[in-house]
Amino acid sequence: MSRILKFRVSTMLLGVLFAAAFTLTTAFSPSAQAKPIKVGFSMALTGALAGGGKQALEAMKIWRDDINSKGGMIGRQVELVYYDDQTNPKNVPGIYAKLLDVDKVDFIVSGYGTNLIAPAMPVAIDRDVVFMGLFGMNNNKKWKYDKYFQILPAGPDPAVGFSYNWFEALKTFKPKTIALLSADAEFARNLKEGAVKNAKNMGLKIVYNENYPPKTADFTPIVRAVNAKKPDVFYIASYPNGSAGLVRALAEVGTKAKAVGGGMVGLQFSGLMAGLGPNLNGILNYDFYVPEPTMALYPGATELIAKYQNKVKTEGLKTDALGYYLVPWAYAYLDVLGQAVNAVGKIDHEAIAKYIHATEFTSVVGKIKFTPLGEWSETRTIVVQYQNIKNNDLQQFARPGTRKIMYPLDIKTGTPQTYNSLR
Amino acid sequence: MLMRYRFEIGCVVALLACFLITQVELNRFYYFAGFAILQYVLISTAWNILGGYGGYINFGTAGFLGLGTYVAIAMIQFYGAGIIEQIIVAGALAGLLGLGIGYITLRLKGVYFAIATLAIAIVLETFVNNWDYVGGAAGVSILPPRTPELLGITIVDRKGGGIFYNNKEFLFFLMGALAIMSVWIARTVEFGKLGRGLNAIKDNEEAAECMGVPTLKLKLIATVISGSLMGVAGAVFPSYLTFVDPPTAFNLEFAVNSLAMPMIGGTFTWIGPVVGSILLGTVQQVAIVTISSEINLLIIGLLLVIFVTIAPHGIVGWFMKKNK
Amino acid sequence: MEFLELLINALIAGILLGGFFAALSIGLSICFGLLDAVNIAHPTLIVGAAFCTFLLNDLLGIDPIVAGLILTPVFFLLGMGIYSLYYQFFERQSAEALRGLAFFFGLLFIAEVVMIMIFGVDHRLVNAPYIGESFTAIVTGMTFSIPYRLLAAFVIAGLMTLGISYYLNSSYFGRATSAVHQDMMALSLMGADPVMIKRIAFALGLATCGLAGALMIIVIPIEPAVGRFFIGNVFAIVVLGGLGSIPGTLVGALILGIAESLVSTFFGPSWAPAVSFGILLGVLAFKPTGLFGTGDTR
Amino acid sequence: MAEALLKVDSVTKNFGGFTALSEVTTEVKSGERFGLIGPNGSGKTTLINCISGTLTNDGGSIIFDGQDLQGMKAHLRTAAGITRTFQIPRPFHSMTIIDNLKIPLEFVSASGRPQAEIRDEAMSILETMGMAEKADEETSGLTQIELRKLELARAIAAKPKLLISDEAMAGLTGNEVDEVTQILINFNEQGMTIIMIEHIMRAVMQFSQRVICLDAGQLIAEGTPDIIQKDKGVERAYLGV
Repeated sequence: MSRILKFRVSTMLLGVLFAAAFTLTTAFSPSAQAKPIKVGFSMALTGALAGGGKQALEAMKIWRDDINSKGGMIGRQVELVYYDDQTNPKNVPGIYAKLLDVDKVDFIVSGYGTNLIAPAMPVAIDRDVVFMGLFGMNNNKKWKYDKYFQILPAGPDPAVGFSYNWFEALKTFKPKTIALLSADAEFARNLKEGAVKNAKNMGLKIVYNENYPPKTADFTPIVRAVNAKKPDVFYIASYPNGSAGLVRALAEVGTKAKAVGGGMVGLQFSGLMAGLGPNLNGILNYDFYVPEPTMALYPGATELIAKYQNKVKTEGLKTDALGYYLVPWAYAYLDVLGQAVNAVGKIDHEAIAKYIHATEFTSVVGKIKFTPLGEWSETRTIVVQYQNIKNNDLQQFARPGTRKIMYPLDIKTGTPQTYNSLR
Repeated sequence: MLMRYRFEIGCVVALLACFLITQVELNRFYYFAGFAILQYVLISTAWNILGGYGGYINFGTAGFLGLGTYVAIAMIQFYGAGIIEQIIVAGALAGLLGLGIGYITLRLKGVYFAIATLAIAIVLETFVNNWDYVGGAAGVSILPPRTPELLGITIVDRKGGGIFYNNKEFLFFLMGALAIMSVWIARTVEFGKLGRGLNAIKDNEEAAECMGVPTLKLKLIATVISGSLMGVAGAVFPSYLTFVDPPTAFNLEFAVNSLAMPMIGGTFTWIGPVVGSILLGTVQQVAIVTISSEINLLIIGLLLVIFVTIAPHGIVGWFMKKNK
Repeated sequence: MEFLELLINALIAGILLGGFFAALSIGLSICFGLLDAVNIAHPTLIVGAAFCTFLLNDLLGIDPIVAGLILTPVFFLLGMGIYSLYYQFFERQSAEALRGLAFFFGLLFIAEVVMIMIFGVDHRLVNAPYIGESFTAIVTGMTFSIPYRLLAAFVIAGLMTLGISYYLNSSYFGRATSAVHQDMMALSLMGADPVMIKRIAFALGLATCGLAGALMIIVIPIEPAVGRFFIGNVFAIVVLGGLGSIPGTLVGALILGIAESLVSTFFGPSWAPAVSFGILLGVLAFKPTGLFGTGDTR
Repeated sequence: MAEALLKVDSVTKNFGGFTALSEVTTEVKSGERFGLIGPNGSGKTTLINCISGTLTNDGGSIIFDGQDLQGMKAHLRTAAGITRTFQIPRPFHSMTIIDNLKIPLEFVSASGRPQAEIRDEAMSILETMGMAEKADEETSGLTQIELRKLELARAIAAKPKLLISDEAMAGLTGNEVDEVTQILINFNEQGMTIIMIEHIMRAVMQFSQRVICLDAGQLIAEGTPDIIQKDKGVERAYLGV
């Protein structure tokens, strides 16, 4: 065989090899591309925050199905990988390490609530990945991490921003004195700290400022002690059992305070709304989404909630029947991530974080813009007043009119009335 | 000769193994899971010194642990104390707490001691809730130092010549060392006069007293050792979690596990709590990332019921019976 | 005047709250105080009864207290069953209290999971005409208000205490139960079967869960883990009142209720648990048998 | 006979409103074999509980070997030389038989000595009891007589000057009663003072040099076995007439 022939043969062989390799890669690349993108997180599926956690999880599943039906993230299907953190911060670091190192997820997002976000922060920072938070409060204040973003609509300083609108709403009462009460628990205490600042800014005199233990069974002594101080308004930052206990104690003991409520967590949940029924009338509280006609500024939220409610019914889920509180937000924090990844076009955490910082997003919770610390650039908690509640039927809360929006002014559907005038 | 010191050699080997594991780049998950399991080795070994040997149930594990955690936090807040200082002070104060409660209630029947420890945990949690210096009910976030030092040696940060690559690896090793120390203490107690006296107390306290055993003194010593080790376990917590609030530090889970793990392993010997905590701890860690639902809790419940009914002396007892 | 009004209202609220605590503790007073069974699952079983009350109320519209009465025999039978297990594996082998405790811990978790699976984790409430309303009296210019739901808790707890005390003091089985507590020997001399007596007593303790559960859901919103909130309180009350004394339990509950109410009113609710459990520690230090305890502490 | 080893002076003990012991005064001489009898509930066990320190007497004094025992804890009394057995045997059930004996040896009589010596000592005591071959067995397999012997052996391991034997013969057969009585007599001959509380009259009368009788918390008779057996008060107390 001549040398030329030898050369030809070898070139041919090489060519064939290359061709084969090329065909192989092209042949297999669709499936390689179809390898799903994994989004990992811990979620409170048991323990104290499980009510919220389970609701959030269903919303996140809806998001997954939605984005997958639209072609997924950068053309790949999305898969959720999640574990129950049992509402115990202790379990969180291990879960995120597992997600990142063993499950090899592409993105992590947080569990529900500040103290379950906090233990995941060092893990995220260590790996330098984008970390989306759900209802965290000032989690990034000390870390100053540039890839953290969270979705509590409470402005750059969430503790203060959370109750800012509430104080704006009650200006109509021209109050001079205020009583403040919070649960001895992380979120509630932070809310109250913020409320104290807002009260001082408004020049209110603080006549009562106390905390109650989460295990309190009877709230009537507390309400009486507050009444004895004769406050014009009464700010309450409470957790679900406290919220229910206080609403009842207020109904039983009565109060002369013109505005009552503010940061009562749990009144937005179906079980408590239906259970408390007419006792809620007059309470002036924060909310995130209510079925009032002006809520159209949240595009797609109505459809999302309808989808969720239908899911609960058809699948017989034991989660919140209405889902107003968390569903849009749990959907949105994934939606922001999804939009950013698709815009950047590749899994590049640096670029994605830059993009999220630079962009104003539109999602089911309206327009979102983040501060350098990853908080919302403006507060958008809404203030609602419970009224016209006749009985304990849950469906009345699914219709407009029971929780009228008092603030922000551009979407308001009512004007604040004194607590007693609605009783 | 080697046989005689095989426990001591085992301790050294275990310590070396802990160190070597930190030098191998493993999945981080294993460090976190390992930390949690080792912490339980420490806690349940500590619990067993009084509960297993002496038969006095400490219901307030969470109280001792929470005290340790918050002493550490206060020291960090106060002057940025190093982890070793935190551990020593937390251990000392938790030991003092044990002495105090013990002095009040250890003359009484065991149930009074159990209830008193439960009460002390609640009282302490209330104080922490109202103590804003350590974050109060709102919790506190602790940033770990970037390059912690120990006796002038940089521990973490391989780039700067530290021993460990990362804080979590250092904490894993530290927890390993503390757990081994606690096992060593427990074994020393068990095979010493103190352990034999405690055993007599558990079997029949009045008879023990009448046979010359200074029961109150021995119980107090055991409570101090046990409480102090729990405080130590708590002191490492802030550095590990970086965010602590009272419900985390005073979690009922600690009380349950510190009792369940020795029960499942066998309370009468030092190996029992070690076996129990490794087994139950691993089951829990694995269950968190596999089953991951309320079934987790069901498994713990069923394991407890099944073990206390079928294997009353735990796994170790069951094996010893089999070998007889 | 204002202070007096506040004080009297605080005392009333404390007494009512004490009644609620007594209802939660009275069954434990039998199981733990008289029979030495460290039933840590007691509050969780009450939550179970509360969920059953919720179902009966929600589906059939039965008044919660009536529902509680309906549940009482059910929990009696449950108690018979649990005691049989407990006896088989622990009492008979005179096992240490520790193992019994671990058993009840296991039971607590199993009960919680069963509730989560059936009812989910959301908070539940019931409705009845007396919930959210109160009786108001104006005396010499001072307004006193008594919420009916707490009044109901107080009255029922009082009746339960009276009934159980009467039963223990007057009936043959009752006196035999007290004898079990004091002296096994005496009991066998009476010719009674101690196991049967203990089983009935334990079942009676659990039977109280029926009404206690109804009261629980009347007073507070419930979810499966809410029982853990009360573990500290119920054990503190039983020990405070004195192990083995049913009236002592009522008094202990009233003391904790009044302490909590007074502290909440005058010093800030945040300190209430420290005061309640501080009282317990103080009593343990100075009168270890509890206020009404007769047994020895050794 | 020698000095009084134990002086019980006007000892009173109340339980709530019930007087279990009322001003009991007696003496036990060094090296004596002393019997304590009385019907059920007469206060015998309460008296020895007060002497051994498991109860504190409300009034009166107890002097042992010239030392006032007031406020002294039970384990210190054991160290001072008073050891008792229990009416219902209370072995340390999680330990082997020899380990049961090691407890008083280690904590009292052989405190600080090496383990090997303690073991030898325990073995020699078991040998005198005829239980040496059972040394490494669990207590759960013991018969009634063996449990009684273990109870005695453990008490003797504390090397007491005064041994209080609380109904060591209840439930034993005639031969076994004789065996236990003989063991006690042997120890007495080595110089140990012994208080025997017993229901079995034959044994206590045969054993004791001097006997006291309690009834309803009061000392009703004192004297040699012969005198006690003829005492009308004792007869009434036992027959309930």
